[in-house]
Amino acid sequence: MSTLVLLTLTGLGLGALYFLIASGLALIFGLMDVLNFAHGAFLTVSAYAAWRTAETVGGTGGLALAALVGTATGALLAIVVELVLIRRLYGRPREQILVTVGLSLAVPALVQAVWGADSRPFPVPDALSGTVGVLGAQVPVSRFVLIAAALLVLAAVNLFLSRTRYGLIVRAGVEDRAMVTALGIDVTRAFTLVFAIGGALAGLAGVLGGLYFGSLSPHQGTSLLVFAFVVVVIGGMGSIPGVALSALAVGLVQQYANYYVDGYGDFAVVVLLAAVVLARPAPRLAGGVA
Amino acid sequence: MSTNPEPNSPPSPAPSPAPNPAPPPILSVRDLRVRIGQSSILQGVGFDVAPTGTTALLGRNGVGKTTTVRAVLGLLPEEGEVTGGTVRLDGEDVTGHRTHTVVRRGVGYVPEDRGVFGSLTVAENLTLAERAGGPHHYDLVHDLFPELKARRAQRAGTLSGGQQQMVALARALLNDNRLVIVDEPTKGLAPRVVTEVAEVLQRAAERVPVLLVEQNLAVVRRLARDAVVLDAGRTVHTGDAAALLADRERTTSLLGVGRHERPERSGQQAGERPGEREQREHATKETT
Amino acid sequence: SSPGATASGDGGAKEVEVALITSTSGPLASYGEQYLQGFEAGLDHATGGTGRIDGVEIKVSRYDDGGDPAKGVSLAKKSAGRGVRIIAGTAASGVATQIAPVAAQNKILYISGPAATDALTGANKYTFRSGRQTFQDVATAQQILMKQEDGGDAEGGKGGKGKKVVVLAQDNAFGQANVAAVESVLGTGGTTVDSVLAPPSATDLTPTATKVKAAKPDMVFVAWAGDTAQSMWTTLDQQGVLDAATVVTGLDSRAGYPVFGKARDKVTLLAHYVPGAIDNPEAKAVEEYFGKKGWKTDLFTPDGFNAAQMVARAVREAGADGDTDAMVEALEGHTFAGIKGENTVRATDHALVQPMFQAEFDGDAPKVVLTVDAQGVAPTEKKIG
Amino acid sequence: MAPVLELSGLSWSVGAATIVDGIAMAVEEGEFVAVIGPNGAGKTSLFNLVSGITRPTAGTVRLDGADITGLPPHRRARRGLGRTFQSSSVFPTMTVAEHVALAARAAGAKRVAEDGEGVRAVLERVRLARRADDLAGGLSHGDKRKLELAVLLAPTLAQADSSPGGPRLMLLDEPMAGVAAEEVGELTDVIRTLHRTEGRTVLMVEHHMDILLGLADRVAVMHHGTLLATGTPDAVMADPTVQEAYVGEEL
Amino acid sequence: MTASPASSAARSAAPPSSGERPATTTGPAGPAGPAGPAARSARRWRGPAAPVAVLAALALLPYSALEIPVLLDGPVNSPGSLQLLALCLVFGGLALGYDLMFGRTGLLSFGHALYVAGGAYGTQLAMTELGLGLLPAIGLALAGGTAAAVLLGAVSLRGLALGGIGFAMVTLAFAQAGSIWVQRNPGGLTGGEEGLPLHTGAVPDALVGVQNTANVYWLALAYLALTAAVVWTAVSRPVGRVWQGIRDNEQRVSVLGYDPFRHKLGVFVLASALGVLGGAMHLLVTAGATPRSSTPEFTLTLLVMVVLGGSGTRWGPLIGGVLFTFLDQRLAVLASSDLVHGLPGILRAPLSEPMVVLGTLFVIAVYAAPGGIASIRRSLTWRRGEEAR
Ligand SMILES: Nc1ncnc2c1ncn2[C@@H]1O[C@H](COP(=O)(O)OP(=O)(O)OP(=O)(O)O)[C@@H](O)[C@H]1O
Ligand SMILES: Nc1ncnc2c1ncn2[C@@H]1O[C@H](COP(=O)(O)OP(=O)(O)OP(=O)(O)O)[C@@H](O)[C@H]1O
Ligand SMILES: [Mg+2]
Ligand SMILES: [Mg+2]
Repeated sequence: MSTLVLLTLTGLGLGALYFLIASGLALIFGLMDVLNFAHGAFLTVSAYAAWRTAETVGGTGGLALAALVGTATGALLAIVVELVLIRRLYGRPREQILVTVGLSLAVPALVQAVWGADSRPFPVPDALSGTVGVLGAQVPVSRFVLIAAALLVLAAVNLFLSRTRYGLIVRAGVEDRAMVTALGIDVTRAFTLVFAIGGALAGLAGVLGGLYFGSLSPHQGTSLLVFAFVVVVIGGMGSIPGVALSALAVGLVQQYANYYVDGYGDFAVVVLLAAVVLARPAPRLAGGVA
Repeated sequence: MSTNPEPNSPPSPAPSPAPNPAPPPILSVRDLRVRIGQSSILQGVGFDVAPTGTTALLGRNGVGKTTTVRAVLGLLPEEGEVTGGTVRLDGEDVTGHRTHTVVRRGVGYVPEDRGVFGSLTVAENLTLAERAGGPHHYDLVHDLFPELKARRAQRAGTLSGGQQQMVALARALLNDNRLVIVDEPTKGLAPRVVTEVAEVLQRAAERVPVLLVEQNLAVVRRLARDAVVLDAGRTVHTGDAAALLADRERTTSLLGVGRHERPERSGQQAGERPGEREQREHATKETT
Repeated sequence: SSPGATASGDGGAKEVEVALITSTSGPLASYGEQYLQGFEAGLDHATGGTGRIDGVEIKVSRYDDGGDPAKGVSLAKKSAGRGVRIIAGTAASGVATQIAPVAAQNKILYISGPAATDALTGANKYTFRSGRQTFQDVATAQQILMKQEDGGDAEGGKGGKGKKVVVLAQDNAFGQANVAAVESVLGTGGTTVDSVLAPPSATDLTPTATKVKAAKPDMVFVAWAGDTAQSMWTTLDQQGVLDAATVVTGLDSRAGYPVFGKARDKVTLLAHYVPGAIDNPEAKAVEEYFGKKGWKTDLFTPDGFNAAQMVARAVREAGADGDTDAMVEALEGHTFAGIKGENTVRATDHALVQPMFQAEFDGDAPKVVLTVDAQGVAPTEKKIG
Repeated sequence: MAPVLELSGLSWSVGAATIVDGIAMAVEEGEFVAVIGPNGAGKTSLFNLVSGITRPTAGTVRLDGADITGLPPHRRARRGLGRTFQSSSVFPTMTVAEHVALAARAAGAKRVAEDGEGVRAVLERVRLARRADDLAGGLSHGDKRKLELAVLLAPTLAQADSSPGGPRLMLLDEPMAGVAAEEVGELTDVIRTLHRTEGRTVLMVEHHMDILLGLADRVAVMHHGTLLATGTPDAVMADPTVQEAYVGEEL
Repeated sequence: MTASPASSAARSAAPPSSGERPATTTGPAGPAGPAGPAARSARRWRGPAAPVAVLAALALLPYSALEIPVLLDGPVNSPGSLQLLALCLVFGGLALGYDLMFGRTGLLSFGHALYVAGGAYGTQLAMTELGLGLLPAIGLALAGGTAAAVLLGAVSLRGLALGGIGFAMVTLAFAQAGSIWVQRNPGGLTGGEEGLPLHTGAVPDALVGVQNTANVYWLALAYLALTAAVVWTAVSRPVGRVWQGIRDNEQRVSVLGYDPFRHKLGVFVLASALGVLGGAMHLLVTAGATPRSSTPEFTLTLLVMVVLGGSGTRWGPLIGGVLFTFLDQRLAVLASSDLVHGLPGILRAPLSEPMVVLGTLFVIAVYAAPGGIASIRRSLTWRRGEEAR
């Protein structure tokens, strides 16, 4: 019983981590049609920035500041990348993806060149490094922090999409950018904003990832990205609530399979992905030829 | 080209036909030149859009009508650029300005390909078109196109061709504008709707000047006061629309309409195919 | 148009080139760096600062394999093609196992570096090693276990027999090799050996820790590499595994010290090397050289140092023009002093028999609590080839 | 002999909305049927069902008596069904000539495909020869419409080949929309030839009644997804419901 | 994801005359259509002359003792240089095969590595486990790989219903599963993260040992030539046009009477088979099978090569593959050279990781390379609303 509770709660924590990473990815993909391979790189750099901050300040206050710095770093990085690279490539989704692929190769390598290949311990304050007993299971506190953060992010992103016109502008802009400007809308600003939010989410995920693992390394972000992709695809390509559900499913499936099916969590996730993709009805070509 | 009255020079700022001093034009295009990739598409387009009524922009396929309109709005494709000339909107030079700033000065635009956002709903398409500050004439739009009200929640991509055209028109009419530009608005619409759209535009033109690109000469006849004709990237004619359409010589040479009817031409055409006669009749019917 | 051999320079000024192939980029970059520093200091020591052995200049070229076997092989072949007859290095087992056959095909002396895989021992006639191998790690763990029993096991009654050892490792070649090694070393004499293999890419290790705990082991042998180490230790600690059993693991390099986090004091460490482990002339020389350079000795400093001693020996005995077989002969059975004590190249299979250590943390740095005799942890003998 | 095309109970709905509603219709060999109706009546949707782009939710489509309801578009094309699209649907990175060659080859008309002259002839016919080597992506709107027609025509020139010579049943979805008045006449001639001279069966949607009146043997009127009326052009045009719902007060 | 960047279509300036505009464009000249002057110049590189000349020059390299100071460490015919060049050629071929899907048909697969690794491990295991000789082993791997491609391709293409990303993700999932399998060293077969050294026992002596590097080089060249011949022939055949059509507008293709699914599956299988063969070559050239060849990153690298050189073009992918591999190898050497070690930290750090340089170079290439078809795409952005549907 306590094993099941433990697996479920930590599985939820894992799902929360996946959601935090996938939310920014899904936001950008859902709205901008850019599969952002650099998301992992944003995450890594932000995590390092947060680490530097937390190291210098220390304690729970340091961690809070680190979270801010990390999120800001992610946003800033995203803005720079959008302004300098992505912006010039609108209407060429493939090139946009390729640019982010290039970044995903170069940035972690650069981080490694600067801070070394070895993983670094992330200063986790004592308050967050213990466990809480739930029905006999010792559940790490950090898992609860992640679950809470994931719920907050879910609410915030939903609010952003439903309360502002930006979501609409960006979706329309992806379809026909010129036409949006022809309606008198400054579409570039909306794109930069959305990209920045995606970056900020990556940054936040980086910090919380540091908390989760208790360490950080140059390739952490990139290796988590594969799972984030899977989560986004299972979640229905860009729908935030869908992504939340799929993150949950992936986290639990992986955790259970790792315990009950002899460490086959990864395979279980791959199977889940294949099953979902193949079972999903093909979207009708209806009206496509109007 | 021989019929071209003023081959290359842009029309003089104050067109001569009207003896009384004309009010300043809302849109004034001078010697506009555009290159797309390596090809020169426009090589000196010039015309004025009067501050009231409808001005028609006419010409055969591929002469540069759409390109002209896009250049005015700063909407050329990425490898295209304006290489010369000026565009003035209400007296202010807007050449090379970014599209959204031009549009915010009060321009409504209905593009040739309708430009509806297929992944958004009808309502979302309209919401996007709402321009900050001004009133939004949903009543007018829903009155004109009740269909759109009924289909608010449908994805615009699944609308029929004609319904999409309605969305595009509705977006342009939603705001208070100083100029409305419509590129082939009646294309693909049922005859009844064509009439309705013509009426809509006529009503719109009472309040706001319209620049109309159109192939359907019946519509042009009904709406347009002035006409501008392009050929091969140049303005080849400007003047009164009714006069142009009445002048068969001119419509034939400038627009290629009614050519079939002229007996001397017909005699030159070898191997007339069956049915050609009826065809000419059709053409006549449309142009007269 | 055949590849020309340009091993030695012209006439009088003789030189022998050594190609150091190791990772200075990629995930194992820091191991590579330690190795190279060790080699430099070692060569300085062996040549008395001249860079020459009996007048023969040792020319060192460094290459980065990035942890990629394809690159490693390509570099090895390139060196072979240029007539280089000594290749040394690489921290990645995957690279080393693929360079070894290339060395054999081309009759080149290959002194493998930090790569720990047992497969290199006895791989072929031309392949040697300058570091420790997995077997020696495991054997050290056994020594530690035995020591603890001698010291009076509190649980009593159980004795050596009936004990249960669980190997916790990742489900990859490195992990599987450790399981095999533990089984062959400890699995005899009534001890049961079980293993819990975690998926290498697992993000959350709670299921793994739960399984270890459920197995109720007396001793847990942890063989872990990679970025999830910190997470793994935290999880083991949180799930109470560290309190329920003796947990033994290998000490990593300096950068890895903080990895244990709060678990640090609950873990028994076996060590290939601990900085400052022993005090002999070689260690002093290295400290001095490193001090000048502003470097710090680390886990794989001995491997580089040893490689330099072995190169020096080979060149000294075989001379600048001597053939590879002569160098092989010079090394087989050779005993020399390194910074962790006395090393012996076992003639039969080229294993490097060397002392090992048990360590524990004293504040932030580990210190040696026990030196394990080289013979006590010598690998079982293999046949070459 | 079975009719070339026979639709029975053909329906298509999306969610709760029924877009095509129980269409039953037979088109005889060599017939020219015009399909008219208000915007959104379901004309394009009907073409999509016939050409296999969408699957009906009920009913059957028969081609030459054979049930083809479940066949994918390409299988239908090989049975002699060709169509144009209302929104020009071209390959932006291929030249105009390559379009024609590809289409000809699809129908097994190798000769047209490999023979520059054949390709040119097709393009001449729709007055697009001057753009033969241009990329289709850069064509003006009207020119794309002509290219649509050229693609459909491509295989028809290959009668000398052993192949059947292109589609026997052609679905034309507003082929004249956006074509300059000057060329409407010529394109109409092209379509007329296909029908009268070459004996092909044609179904055509067009909003310009005057074009249709000279061409069609029969007019089918669609409204809200159903078939409102069929009959000779004159009869249909005289029908007050049609006048009211579709034509309105003409300009 | 729809069309892709590709060759340049030069538009010549020609003032349009009234009514009849002269043809002003030359696309990637096709089989049909009369050739204008620009088309003729574009064809200069399409005849058999250029490939034959390049092939001959490459074949003669092992006879050249030329020293190229910065680029190569030793003379061209030294084993080190030949080894490097052979690896470059193998990647040139792999990239060319990959581009068949990516550049020619518009299929973005993240799972090509599965087939490359399949070729390498399959060949190796057929030799060690089944005791086959090299050729039968390659044949078996090829047969097995092709069969797998048919099966997995059919399933992956089903994912295409979700758009290009769906296909990318399903292929990624399969490759990921393969990669996990390889890294786990099941039954001690794959050697896990350490890989397997080439089983030289079953390989002809002429391909073993440094002194025989030239032979390995020629083998790699033969592979490249074969791949180029297959790819170039295929795309110049009618089927190549159909692939291009699928890339541009799949529905249109189906209405013309071509079965899009079969064509996509065909190109997938063909590319995969070339990948399997390339994997076998990789095994021989690098004298081992490495788990790296099974990872998604490996596929990404192929993608980078293809785009670097110019996807959808004749020579682009080949050049990209060769160039990338060359830089990758040489930069590693440069990074550990004294030259770099002497640099100030701010320069040394990025230069010490080849991926920093390569990744940056790639970004610049994507950004600055004036891909012809890409620029046409750009002009089409305006009409995307229509075409995307
Ligand atoms: N993106 C582009 N790339 C290349 N050429 C283009 C592009 N856009 C337009 N052109 C060319 O510019 C010329 C003018 O096109 P434009 O669309 O302005 O014509 P139009 O007068 O609107 O014709 P239509 O009546 O057919 O709509 C055409 O010859 C067209 O081929
Ligand atoms: N996927 C869909 N979901 C909901 N409604 C749809 C969908 N696809 C098409 N429709 C509706 O079906 C109706 C028929 O559309 P269709 O394109 O067939 O009309 P049409 O007769 O061709 O009109 P037009 O003359 O304007 O082209 C339209 O009202 C359209 O909005
Ligand atoms: Mg136009
Ligand atoms: Mg329609």
